[in-house]
Amino acid sequence: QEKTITIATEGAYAPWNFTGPSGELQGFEIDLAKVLCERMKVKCEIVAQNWDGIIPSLNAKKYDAIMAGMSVTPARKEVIAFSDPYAAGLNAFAVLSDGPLADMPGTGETYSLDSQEAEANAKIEEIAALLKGKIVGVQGSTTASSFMESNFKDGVDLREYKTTEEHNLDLTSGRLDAVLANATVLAEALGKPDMADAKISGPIFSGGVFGFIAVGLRKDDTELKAQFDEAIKAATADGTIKDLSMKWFKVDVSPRG
Amino acid sequence: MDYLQLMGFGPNGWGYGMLAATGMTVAVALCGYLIGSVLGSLGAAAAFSRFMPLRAIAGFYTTVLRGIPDLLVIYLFYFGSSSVISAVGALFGAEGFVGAPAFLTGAMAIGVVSGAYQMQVFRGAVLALPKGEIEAARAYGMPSFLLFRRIILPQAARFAIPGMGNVWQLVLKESALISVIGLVEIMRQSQIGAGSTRQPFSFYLTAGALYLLITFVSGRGFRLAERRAMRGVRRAA
Amino acid sequence: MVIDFPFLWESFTTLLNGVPLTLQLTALSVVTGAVLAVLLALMRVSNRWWLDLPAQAYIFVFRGTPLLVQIYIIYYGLSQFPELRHSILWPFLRQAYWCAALALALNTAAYSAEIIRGGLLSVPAGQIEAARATGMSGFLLMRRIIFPQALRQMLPGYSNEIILMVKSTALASTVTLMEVTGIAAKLISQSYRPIEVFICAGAIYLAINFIVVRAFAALEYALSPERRPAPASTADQPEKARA
Amino acid sequence: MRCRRSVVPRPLQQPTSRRKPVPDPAKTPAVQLSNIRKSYGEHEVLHGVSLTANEGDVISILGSSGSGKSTLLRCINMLEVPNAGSVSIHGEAITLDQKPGQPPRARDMRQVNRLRAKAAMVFQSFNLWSHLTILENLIEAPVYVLKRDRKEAIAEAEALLARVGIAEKRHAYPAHLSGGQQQRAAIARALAMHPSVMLFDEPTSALDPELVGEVLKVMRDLAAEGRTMLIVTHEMGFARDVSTRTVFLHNGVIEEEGAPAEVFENPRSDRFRQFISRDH
Amino acid sequence: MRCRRSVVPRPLQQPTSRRKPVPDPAKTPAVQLSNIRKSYGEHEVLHGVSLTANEGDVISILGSSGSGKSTLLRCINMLEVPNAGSVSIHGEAITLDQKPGQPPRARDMRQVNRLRAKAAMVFQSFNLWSHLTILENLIEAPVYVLKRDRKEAIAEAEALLARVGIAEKRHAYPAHLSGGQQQRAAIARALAMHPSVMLFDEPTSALDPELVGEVLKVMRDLAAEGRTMLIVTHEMGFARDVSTRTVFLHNGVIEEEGAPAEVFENPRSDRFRQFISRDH
Ligand SMILES: Nc1ncnc2c1ncn2[C@@H]1O[C@H](COP(=O)(O)OP(=O)(O)OP(=O)(O)O)[C@@H](O)[C@H]1O
Ligand SMILES: Nc1ncnc2c1ncn2[C@@H]1O[C@H](COP(=O)(O)OP(=O)(O)OP(=O)(O)O)[C@@H](O)[C@H]1O
Ligand SMILES: [Mg+2]
Ligand SMILES: [Mg+2]
Repeated sequence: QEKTITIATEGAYAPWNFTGPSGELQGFEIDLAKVLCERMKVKCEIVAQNWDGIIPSLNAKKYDAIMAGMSVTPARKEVIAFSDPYAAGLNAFAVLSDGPLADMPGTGETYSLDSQEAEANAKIEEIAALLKGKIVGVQGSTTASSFMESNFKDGVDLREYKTTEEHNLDLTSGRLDAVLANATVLAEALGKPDMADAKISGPIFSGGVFGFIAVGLRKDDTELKAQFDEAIKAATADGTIKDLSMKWFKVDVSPRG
Repeated sequence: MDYLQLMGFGPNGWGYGMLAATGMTVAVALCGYLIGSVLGSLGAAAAFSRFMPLRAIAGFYTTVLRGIPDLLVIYLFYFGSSSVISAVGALFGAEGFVGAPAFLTGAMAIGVVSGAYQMQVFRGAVLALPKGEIEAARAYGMPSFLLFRRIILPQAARFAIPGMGNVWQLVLKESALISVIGLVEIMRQSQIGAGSTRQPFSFYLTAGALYLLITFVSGRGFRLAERRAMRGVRRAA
Repeated sequence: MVIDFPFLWESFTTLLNGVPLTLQLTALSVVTGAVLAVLLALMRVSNRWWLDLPAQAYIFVFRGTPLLVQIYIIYYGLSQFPELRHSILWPFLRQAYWCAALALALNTAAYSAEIIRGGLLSVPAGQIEAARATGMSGFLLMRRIIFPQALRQMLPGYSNEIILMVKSTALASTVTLMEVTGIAAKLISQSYRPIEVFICAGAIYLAINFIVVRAFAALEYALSPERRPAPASTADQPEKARA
Repeated sequence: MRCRRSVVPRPLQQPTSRRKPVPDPAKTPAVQLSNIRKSYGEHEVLHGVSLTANEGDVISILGSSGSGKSTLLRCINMLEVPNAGSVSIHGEAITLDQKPGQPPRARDMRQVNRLRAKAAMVFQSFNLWSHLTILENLIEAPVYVLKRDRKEAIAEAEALLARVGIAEKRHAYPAHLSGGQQQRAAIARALAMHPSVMLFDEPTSALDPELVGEVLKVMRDLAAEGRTMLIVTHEMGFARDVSTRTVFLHNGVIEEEGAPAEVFENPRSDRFRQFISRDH
Repeated sequence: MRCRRSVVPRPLQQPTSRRKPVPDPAKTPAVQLSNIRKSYGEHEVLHGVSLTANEGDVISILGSSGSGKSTLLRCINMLEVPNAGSVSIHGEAITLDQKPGQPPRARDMRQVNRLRAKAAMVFQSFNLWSHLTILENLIEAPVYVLKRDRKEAIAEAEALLARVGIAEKRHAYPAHLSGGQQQRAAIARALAMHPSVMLFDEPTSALDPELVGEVLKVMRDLAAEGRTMLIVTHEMGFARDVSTRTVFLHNGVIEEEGAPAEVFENPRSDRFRQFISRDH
């Protein structure tokens, strides 16, 4: 019973999923996909697909699953199904080290928008006061952009970018005062010399709109969803996901709660 | 990592990947352009036809396909063709994704769009032809297609070649859009590289250089064609 | 596929908000691009290598690289140089709007220059010589004889270019500008219904371009009286016997 | 089909010049025009012209500038579709479709093309194909329309070029030829078609007297071979000496028609008398 | 500047035809060509032609097709820059720059344009501007080159069009005119410039005998006003009766030159004798 499933990833979202010089896919999700497939006892093929066409192509049955750092959102749930989460979405602000926002309150701390709702909201209010009149960049149509829209609607000039590198470039050029993005992706980018002048400022948020990252599946593919759910549950329980997370992100993003 | 190493052909170099992507760009663009030439010349012929319905179809084709975003055409071709083919496949019990090959779809989509532009170029060129020479051909009994092939086409080439060069450039750039249907061409490869290494400039500058290289080579071709087409034309000093 | 009319209508009205920006960017870049293009085309046909060569190089680079790369480099690339960030240009280049307009104008100039050159070359040599023989030359010859004829010849090609510019403004969304395509991308990410949203966006672009096409057809007609059948004889006196 | 027969020419019912020779009913006329009308916009250029050319006829068409000579010639091979009247070539009438409110057009372009290939034309403005060399101009239609063998066509074309005296220009493009050379090339191009009917529109206008003499000699030879020719010309001498019939067009109607000896000696129309008297 | 003077014509040192009238030193010649050579590629068309036209001269240029008549005329107003030799108009020499290995070119285009405006040309192929109506064709250069008042230019243009008999075509485009009408428009366009020198390239080729007579009358009037004219023509009658001097060009050299009475009665060159004998 060697069933084969095809999993799509973006291949350009280091360190979650990215491409090596010779074209081989690498990253947290690639390793995880191999683990999950092994547990599901299926043969897996991982393919790269441009982000813009990733959901339509799933529904057109070009492949069977998506593992591309995709957060579970209500809008996406309208068109596709999600498995149980395999990672939590941690987000943070990055700013210029010598700018006025360099030391926002809560730097170094982590707040869950679900379990620590009151503290988190207090921090958000403090930060909102600081961000008034500032320009903030986010990647368009991500949980970061919905977080900004729901919590910093007025007073902040919000700019949407196609990719995280682009808003990072505008942060270093001074067109932006801050960016909000996935903490693991930011951490990776801040390690490069181009972004030596920038740093994380303010707390890391989790839960709430940031929610979780899960495998995207076709709605009618309930059998496959059950298989993924089971495999992910097991991998979370025995710490496999945590190990992979530490390997790729140096922090633990495994889903809690 | 310095630039040369990044774009080189060593173990950590992206050279082979970029080269392969360049090949894909050229292949898709070339196929699309040729399909477009056929459609464009048929369209131009229809635009000058004696039959009203043909003229109307040609007008509709060029207006709509130039008017809508190219990405929409590609989406419609790709997902449209795959849902049709899947539906047909389902009738025969096939399951899962049955789609036209991505390359074919991409080339067709680009061909259909570029045909609409090429039709305009041809039309303009035909309008510039000396009327008397066409009359002479008619007077010698040339039927429409022969007239088109032997007299109009070679002469129109003179006026069309600069415009055709423009459309070729357009097609080259347009081929970047086919990445949404899963083909890895120069721009998609650069985007992958930029996202994977976080060095966007190295990749986008290289992409620009690769396109320039293609342009340079094809530019020679167009220059030669222009010189050939201009045989017999007297230029005022 | 069931058609969801309320969704289509909602997308359509949302997308309309992007139309003014799309039109502004097109108009701005087409006008400035055209001025630059005329200069470039004149340099190309000048028969002087020191004018021709720079124009050729310009056209080669701007036609030869994708507009996306040009916008990227003008917007993200230039801003990486601290020198530029401290120059008087920064207030302009800081803004995505001007960067996009600049990139679009520089790009269309290169394409239009080739179209104009084709038009200039199509003017029959005999008619140019007739003008020279009366003592016309340089700008006068260009303005009175060559350009009016070249204009007719290049109109179809130039309408192509303007339509392309309308569509190219879509790339402005890569530098955070929310024109029609930018809004469409956003709608798609909220709804994951690319086909429907793109059909709405397509309808808007088609409408704009339809107006462009019609306007050019009207202009072509107006400018080419000599291609039409002759009007009624304007004789206000009957044909005189010359006897 | 019968009902559409009304467009077929009925020359005898048309008001024609009194001197018009009654056609021999045994011979089909090579070209027969009946009651041709042609307008550009509102401006009627031909007001009902009827003309019959029998096989072997050499008809010279005279007339002042703007009288409609070129238009008449162009109506014969349907480069201009007449607004009314009918054209037949070798007895075959060209069927015209006339929809109300629209200009008439030929119904069957295949028929028109077949007939055109038999009736070669030399244009007033030459209209050589500028993208082809002179030799290529000559073999183009024979090879591609008449499907003649290319080698033979070339051999014949070279002979024709030698005959009109521009053999050494055979690989030159038309733009690099002098006016007279272009005109000779245009004549040779028409001859290369072996047409049974020839339509010449001022074929010697750009030639010097010496060459005029030679071209007229070529035409005389052709006439002797029995080809039918319609020649618009300003060469009174040629009209008088070579043509079998002379037609004088004035303001779109035939004012005078007849054997040259007759009309030149004894013109009936004042206008024609005046026209020939100015021949200085 | 002195050192460059060597390009200024020295007609008396050139080997010219023996009959050439010695120019009156008091009068500056209107047009003076000395030792003009012109090649297209390897093919030399003019092999050193010298010619002087004094004010009021009417020079008819005869020659067989391809002998270089049009080329000679085009060298006068620098539409073709001669490869060697010099041109001066009203005593003003056009300075040519000759860089080694390159074709020569006029040094000062402003000078050339000034002189061109004085020397109007009628082209063998008319070259009317196709985007302008006939009336606009006539006023174009007077208004924009000579900066004449537009109203006056129109009034004058209409008078000229009436004179050549195409007044009713003034708002038509060239493409809608017959050959002869185009030629008359081209003549009128040249006359509208009030040129002091006129270059006519077969100005009556497309005209019927009646019109030929009228155009030649116009030219006679112009000659009477003292304009200088160089006319390429195949009208022997005109050459004989109107021109003050006749030049016979053959294969790029002047074979015969002199007063018409003299050369026609008593041709020195065999080639010319043969040429005129064919005038049938
Ligand atoms: N642009 C050109 N390129 C090459 N050869 C040319 C060009 N123009 C003219 N010639 C050649 O130069 C010679 C002289 O041409 P030109 O037009 O001066 O003759 P012409 O005396 O005016 O003849 P015609 O009476 O036929 O007009 C011809 O043999 C012609 O083929
Ligand atoms: N395409 C056209 N559109 C409008 N009017 C035209 C067109 N062609 C010719 N005419 C007009 O029709 C009339 C007859 O033209 P045509 O060319 O038949 O004259 P023609 O007898 O050949 O004169 P020519 O001896 O000058 O060549 C002229 O008055 C001319 O202006
Ligand atoms: Mg005519
Ligand atoms: Mg000539």
